[in-house]
Amino acid sequence: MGEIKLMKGNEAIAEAAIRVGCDAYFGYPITPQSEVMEYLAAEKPEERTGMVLLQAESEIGAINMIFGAASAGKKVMTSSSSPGISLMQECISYIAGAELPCVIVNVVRGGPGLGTIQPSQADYFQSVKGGGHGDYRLLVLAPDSVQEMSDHVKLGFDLAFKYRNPVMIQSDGVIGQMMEKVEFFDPIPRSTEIQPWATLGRKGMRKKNVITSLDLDPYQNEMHNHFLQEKYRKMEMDEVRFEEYNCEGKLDYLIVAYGCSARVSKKVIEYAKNEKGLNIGLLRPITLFPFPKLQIEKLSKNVKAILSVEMSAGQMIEDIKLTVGKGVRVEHYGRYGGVVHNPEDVWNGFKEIFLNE
Amino acid sequence: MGEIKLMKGNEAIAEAAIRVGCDAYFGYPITPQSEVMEYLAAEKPEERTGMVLLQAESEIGAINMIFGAASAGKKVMTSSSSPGISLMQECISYIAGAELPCVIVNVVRGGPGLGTIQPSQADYFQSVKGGGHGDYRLLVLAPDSVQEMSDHVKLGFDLAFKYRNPVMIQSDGVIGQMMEKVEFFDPIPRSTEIQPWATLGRKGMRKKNVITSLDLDPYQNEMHNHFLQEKYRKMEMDEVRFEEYNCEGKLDYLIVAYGCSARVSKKVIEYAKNEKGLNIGLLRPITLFPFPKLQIEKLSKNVKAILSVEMSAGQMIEDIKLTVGKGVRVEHYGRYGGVVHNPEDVWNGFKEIFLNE
Amino acid sequence: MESIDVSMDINEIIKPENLVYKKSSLFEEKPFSYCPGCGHGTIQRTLMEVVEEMGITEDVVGVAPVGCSVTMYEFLDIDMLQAPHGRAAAAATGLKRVLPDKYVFSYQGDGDFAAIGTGESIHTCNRGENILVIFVNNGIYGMTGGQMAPTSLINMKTSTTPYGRKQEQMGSPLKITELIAQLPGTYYVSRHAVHTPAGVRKLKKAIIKSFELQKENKGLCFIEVVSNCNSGWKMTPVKSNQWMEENMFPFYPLGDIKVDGKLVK
Amino acid sequence: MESIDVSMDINEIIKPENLVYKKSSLFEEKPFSYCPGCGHGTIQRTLMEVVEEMGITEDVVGVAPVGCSVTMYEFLDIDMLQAPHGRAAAAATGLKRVLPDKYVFSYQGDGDFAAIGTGESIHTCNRGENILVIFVNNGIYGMTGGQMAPTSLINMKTSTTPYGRKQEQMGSPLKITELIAQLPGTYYVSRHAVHTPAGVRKLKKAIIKSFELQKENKGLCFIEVVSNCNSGWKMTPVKSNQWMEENMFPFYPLGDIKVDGKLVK
Amino acid sequence: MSKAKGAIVVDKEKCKGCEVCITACPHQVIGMTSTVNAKGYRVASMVLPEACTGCTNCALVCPDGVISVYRLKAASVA
Amino acid sequence: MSKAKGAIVVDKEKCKGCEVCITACPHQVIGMTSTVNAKGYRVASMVLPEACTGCTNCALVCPDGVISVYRLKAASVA
Amino acid sequence: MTEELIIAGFGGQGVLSMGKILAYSGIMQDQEVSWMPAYGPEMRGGTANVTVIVSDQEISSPVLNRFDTAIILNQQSMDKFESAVKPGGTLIYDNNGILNHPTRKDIKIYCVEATDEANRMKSPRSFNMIVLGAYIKIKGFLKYENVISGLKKSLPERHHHTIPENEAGLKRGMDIVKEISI
Amino acid sequence: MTEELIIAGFGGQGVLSMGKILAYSGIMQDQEVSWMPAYGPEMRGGTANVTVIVSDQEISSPVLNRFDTAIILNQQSMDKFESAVKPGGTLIYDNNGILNHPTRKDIKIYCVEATDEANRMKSPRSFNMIVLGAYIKIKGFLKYENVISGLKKSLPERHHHTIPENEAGLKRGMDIVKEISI
Ligand SMILES: Cc1ncc(C[n+]2csc(CCOP(=O)(O)OP(=O)(O)O)c2C)c(N)n1
Ligand SMILES: Cc1ncc(C[n+]2csc(CCOP(=O)(O)OP(=O)(O)O)c2C)c(N)n1
Ligand code: SF4
Ligand code: SF4
Ligand code: SF4
Ligand code: SF4
Ligand code: SF4
Ligand code: SF4
Ligand SMILES: [Mg+2]
Ligand SMILES: [Mg+2]
Repeated sequence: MGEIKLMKGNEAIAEAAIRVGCDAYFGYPITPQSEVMEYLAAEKPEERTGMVLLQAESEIGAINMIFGAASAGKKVMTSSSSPGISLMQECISYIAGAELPCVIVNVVRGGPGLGTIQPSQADYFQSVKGGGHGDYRLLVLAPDSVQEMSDHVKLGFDLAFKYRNPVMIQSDGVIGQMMEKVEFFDPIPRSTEIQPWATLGRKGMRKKNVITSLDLDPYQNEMHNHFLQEKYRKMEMDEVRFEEYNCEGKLDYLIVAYGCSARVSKKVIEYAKNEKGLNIGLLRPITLFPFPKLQIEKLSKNVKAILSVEMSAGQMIEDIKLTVGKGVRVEHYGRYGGVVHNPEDVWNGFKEIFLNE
Repeated sequence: MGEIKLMKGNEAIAEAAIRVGCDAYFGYPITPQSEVMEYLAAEKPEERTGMVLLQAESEIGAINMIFGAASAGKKVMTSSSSPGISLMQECISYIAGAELPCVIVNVVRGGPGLGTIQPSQADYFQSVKGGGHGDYRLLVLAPDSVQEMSDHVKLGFDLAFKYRNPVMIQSDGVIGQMMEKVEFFDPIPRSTEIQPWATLGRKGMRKKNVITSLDLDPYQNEMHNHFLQEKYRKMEMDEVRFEEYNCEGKLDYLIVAYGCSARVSKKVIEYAKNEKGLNIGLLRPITLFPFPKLQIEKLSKNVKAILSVEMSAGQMIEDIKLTVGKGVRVEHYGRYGGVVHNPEDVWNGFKEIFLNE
Repeated sequence: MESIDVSMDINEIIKPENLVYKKSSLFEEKPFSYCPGCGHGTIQRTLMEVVEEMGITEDVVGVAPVGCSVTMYEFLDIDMLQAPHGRAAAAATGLKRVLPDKYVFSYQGDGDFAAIGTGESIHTCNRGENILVIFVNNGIYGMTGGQMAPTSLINMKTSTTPYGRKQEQMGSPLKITELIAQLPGTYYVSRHAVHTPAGVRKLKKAIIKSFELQKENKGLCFIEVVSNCNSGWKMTPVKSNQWMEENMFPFYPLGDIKVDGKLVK
Repeated sequence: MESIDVSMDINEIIKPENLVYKKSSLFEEKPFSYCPGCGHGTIQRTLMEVVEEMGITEDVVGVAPVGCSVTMYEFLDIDMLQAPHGRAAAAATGLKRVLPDKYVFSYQGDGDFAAIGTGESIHTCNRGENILVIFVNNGIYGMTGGQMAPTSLINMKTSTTPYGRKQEQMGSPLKITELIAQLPGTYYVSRHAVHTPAGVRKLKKAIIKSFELQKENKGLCFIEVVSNCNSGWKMTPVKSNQWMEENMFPFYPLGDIKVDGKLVK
Repeated sequence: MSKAKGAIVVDKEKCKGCEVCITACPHQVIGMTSTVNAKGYRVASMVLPEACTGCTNCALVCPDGVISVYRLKAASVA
Repeated sequence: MSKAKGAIVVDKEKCKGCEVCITACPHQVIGMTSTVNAKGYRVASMVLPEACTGCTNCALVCPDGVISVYRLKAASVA
Repeated sequence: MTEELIIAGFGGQGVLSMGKILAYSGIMQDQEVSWMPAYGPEMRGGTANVTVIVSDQEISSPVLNRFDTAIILNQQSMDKFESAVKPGGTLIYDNNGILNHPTRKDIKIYCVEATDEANRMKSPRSFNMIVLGAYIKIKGFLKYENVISGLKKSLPERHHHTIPENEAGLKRGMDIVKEISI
Repeated sequence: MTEELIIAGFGGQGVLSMGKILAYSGIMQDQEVSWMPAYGPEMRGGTANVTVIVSDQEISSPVLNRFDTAIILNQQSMDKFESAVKPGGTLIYDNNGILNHPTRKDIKIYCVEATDEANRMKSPRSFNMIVLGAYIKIKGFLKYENVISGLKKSLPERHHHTIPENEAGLKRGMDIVKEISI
């Protein structure tokens, strides 16, 4: 068993980065995730593992440093929060186009604009549908605990390198700022493996490596896009991750929720079961892209209705509706703009929507 | 009747901006839309109407100049193409949050990343679902002709001020670069009207005006978000715009397509009707947000299937599916990554998908 | 207000006709959100004094940054906008270009102006926009909890350089003011501090001068205020002012840097 | 290749053992995409000559900009990446930080480095990243069809300033090189041109020097090449080189600006 | 000891107890109360009122602008 | 007229006819052909071959690197 | 056993670290814990609160609106959280600065004069340890030695010299708690 | 009447402006027109082409894959567009630089020796006007005076002095066309 610590979600990300053998972190401060860089700085990662740590002049600087370092086939990571992630969209589209692996953490806060620094889940569209230009996809992981904040860093790098694709860890201020127990995996030494596509200097007889997202010839660019789309289809086949909670037996309703909203929903489900004799299942997408369509479709068959609980005006609900069509009623509940719904909020919302109370 | 000219779509945008009494244009060059600024520069708008023209140091500079000038309640506009629009996402979210009117033109090119400079429609998700962070919406207009490039500048400003909301004119390299006849509306003098919310200096006894997207208190920010959502619902009620083509009588199939794809589809529809005796209707969304849901739903009732024709890997198709559910088959056809589908491509795609040929 | 403990003499002094100083009336009731002793308050107080005394309240529009002063529009009773992080100068450019007859200023921290906003900052200065930029250099990111700023001194401990800023890794503190003074677009560039009465008086003169020059369309006026961030520096306000004198001023010497479009000395 | 029309003498000269100059072998067969007479080709030729002669092909990684050289990776036979517009310096930073033993260079146009990329450019220089930046200043946006660049001269006609760049509206041409030379992070800063053989020889020396300094981790080396854009300027190549001498050089004088970390003169 | 020519009034509820005014006063007029205001800050008050010249130095450096200064016209002429 | 010590070979299909080499040659060795290559460019060629010293100037400034230069070792010693 | 607790007061009263000690104490006895602070603008100058959950089972929501126990350290927090205690639950407060004392009849209410006691002990900093001691005594589910281990874990090495002082505070809180039940 | 036309050749041959003149000519006789260039990397040095549609009806797709007429000015374009002419359609080409002449039997093919003729006229720039003249004559739907008005419209004022030269080219093209039908 690994080491157990009590830690903030943001700190767990940082510690996991060091342990997973991350080669470099580039970032720019922004609430509520500045602890990631601060933890790293305090840990002297250059001494612990040789990991590079650099505070960039901006989020655009940071993500482009990621672009450069990822080109060398290194494990690289950045983190930010909503406005900072918006600034990264051009380069994220480049990274996806150039097929570079990297992990990007978004500890979402309330928008739009400067909004507030309180938790939110309103960047779902941005992460999942593509906030940048063009047809690309991020692999999007949605941790719901400090434990998963750590686990997803490891998983994120595995997937990023497996698919040569940027991975977004989409968290929120609750998961980033809360402390929980976390069991860390044992440290993995920084990799010495050379990625065959990496720009490390054109050794000997090998052909030069070029990292680019450009194909001036549209037909070539279309080919490249076809290839990317196939990769995304493969992710949809192989990388769907989810958790089912209270989904055995006959269900009355289904809640679909991720991250912090899933945690809150569990409490509501316990309450409904114990106090109201109502059986509500929870499907928690762990991957937002690829979205757990098959599982939701299966569960949707036998429920009266589905509630999408998200701290947004309703974004993931579109993917649920796309999944189940119009046969099942699908509704959204969520506080948003920085307000975190508590179990009572959600239960009241549920009652009002489905029980007409 | 207004003045008739033969012009590129990009030039029509620029000429319309001068005629509509636009107060300022800020932009940064990028293919395939640099003609907008070039046309303006050649026209000496400072002499024609007193309009301000400034080449910014970057797209981020440009959109933030827009932010500043729009705060004064002025008619302001920028234009760019995909990578440049990605860079604007943070500020676009701010503009939406601060409820400023402005017109932003995206002459879309093939992505992701640097991609190609050829036409594309793969920024639908970005414009319609929100490429920036948080829950906000742009009003998105999709011109399909040089005439509409001009008309939508006028319409765009009307809507932007009506709703205090940024308007995106989502065009593509075909419509931007082609020349057609365009009948211009008569020039409107630059407005001297003072917007009551504008930051023009706190005159006399009026309370100060503040333009901000910040509400550190999450409950206030939630209220503000509720208000925004209501505004978006109102747009969905009142501002849906679309064109129906060949939709009278009994239809076999329905094509949904916007912009250049709608033009190409019309040719396919003529062909199918004249050569194959097949009746295909076209629903062309003129507003991408709000999306013409009612109309598509109505038409969907009596067709065998729907084809979403877009120069992307399939983005608008999600809104069609959300509209019609699973009762009707909905498929996507489109060349993408910078390749423009021609009528034969679309017809072949149609045949392959629906006629198994 | 509670009555204060004063002798008869003093009660005679405290009469409306003897009032020689009070905070400008261009403030809202709401107290500043700044930490005790933070220079932001003093600077904004001084700024509003000038606006009030020059009688330009109806003609001034300010641009707030992202930083501790992000909500300054809540305290100042003038029209303001709040720009994205680092882009206040660009927003001020847009504003001034459509309102050439108004007085426009941006108020920006060192993170805002000299890190994320460097591009917009340099080009706004280079174009010589007719605005006033007030640049508050406290060598740290106050608002987000004391991270390193481009202007943090060598060996300075911040939450992202807990063992001190190292030149090899993070480069040298950026003298952005000296840099933008090189640009033909800047007309008046001056560095100040507000922890002493003399400093405040000088700052006031500099602001007046800047607005006067703005009226004459002379180009960009730039006022740096070297300030404390006692929270970020983890010192008492008084101690932080001392530390500032001893450590910041040698590197960021006070005084005029460019006057009448010409570099000083 | 067609045989050329030469006398007996010449056929005796053209023998492998007499070869004194040919293009570096570090090029692909594919011809440059640049316009006839464009300096980009000469600069890249010279760069590859150095790489080949120094024998560092296996240890060099370049970063291409967005600009006319965006596809330079198609011509140069070395590992390269192609960075977003303006961010080549940031990408090179990321690359160099994880590959401290490799030679890293970025190659950037004036729009790329000095307009959209200003923030990244300044901070990369300020941190003193151990890289070489080759900055090609042709006073215009070549790739997108000849729009104004920050470095365009006053009164210069471009597609966005068809009546000439006006200082009041657009500010002065930005001497970004002089600016970054002020930063302690830059170690060697030098300005060149490649329209004469002497200029090419000097550039070559400067590149060699820069790579040598990079090996010693001295900080950032910066080479500006003032170059022509005959397409953008709408002149023949030969005419454009003349125009460059007459108009660009007075404003952007050639020579070393900073050597051994010290400003020249 | 000379008769006071000036006096200050501190808005106690808004004072944040930063003590910057103390440093600025050339005549050591100001000290901190031992009790705190509703916000929990000890606040500035005149501890040597007779020394106050009404020079406004303290008010000029007060970040929160909570000091008003009064000065006797006659005295200042004298 | 002195006997040629040098000579150049131009890759005609890649020459873009920019004439930059002409300006660079100190001995007016180079001129342009009147016919064009497949790309439509007139190309550089030696018009005064006997004047060529093999100094490489032309090659150094050729943007497209299409000039190779040869020089007689003996001659150069002479 | 599941304890759902909120600690609420001024920023600067050590609210967050009290929660941290409790969370560590729970870990010391192999329980699940979560610690969820309200953060942001409230933290600077304003109020601060932290939700702590200690449980034998996996913890679902770290965000709560009803609590088994509320530890309340200023009036604002009293106004906000008195009603959030579950019926039958516990409210512990320091009376210093409290104008409107709690009035609910369906919960157990304890007043700890921690500020005063700490001043009496000439150790104002021990104030929050006294409150904590009272809490531990009242609720009883955390073993004292686990709290001490939790305390040690929660402090960085360089602050370990304060442990004796903290322990004294804890003990005092446990001692005086008996009398303060109302 | 609808004419769907492609003009294809080298960049620099004036392909785009030929299209522009035709589009303006269409407008002069109150027809609908569209002009759609292939743009981008192809334009610099490489090939250039433009699709022009002139019609009495509203124009649907400005993007086409089949054409009533193709005007072809180099070999690359011949390779690409010969097959794109509709059966019964028209192909007009300048033989200069063409190695593989068109072979289709189901379309009308015209060769205009425009380059040579222009050189003969000592006005190499007139080359594309000669081609245009041939086109106008062959297709017949554009009135000569409308073409002249279109030409004027399409030229900026400062180039109006070239109009006589251009007219000469047009006329020559119309004159020599008879002979070149094959
Ligand atoms: C795009 C973006 N990045 C980062 C942040 C987070 N942020 C807020 S203020 C700030 C720095 C403030 O420092 P400074 O400009 O020096 O102002 P100060 O608070 O010191 O006065 C940062 C990084 C943000 N709001 N937006
Ligand atoms: C974000 C973004 N904005 C704008 C562009 C369009 N663009 C491509 S190259 C270029 C300017 C190139 O000028 P310069 O850097 O001077 O290089 P040159 O072509 O002159 O060598 C621009 C604006 C882009 N590709 N991406
Ligand atoms: S954090 Fe620093 S800069 Fe911000 S208000 Fe506090 S002292 Fe001032
Ligand atoms: S456009 Fe200018 S910079 Fe670009 S290749 Fe042509 S001449 Fe060179
Ligand atoms: S007015 Fe002058 S003398 Fe009086 S308290 Fe203030 S600083 Fe001291
Ligand atoms: S300077 Fe102002 S806020 Fe600070 S102690 Fe003095 S009166 Fe109070
Ligand atoms: S090698 Fe020297 S002499 Fe010979 S052609 Fe070239 S430049 Fe002229
Ligand atoms: S310089 Fe090179 S490309 Fe130009 S004409 Fe001479 S040989 Fe040809
Ligand atoms: Mg600061
Ligand atoms: Mg350039």
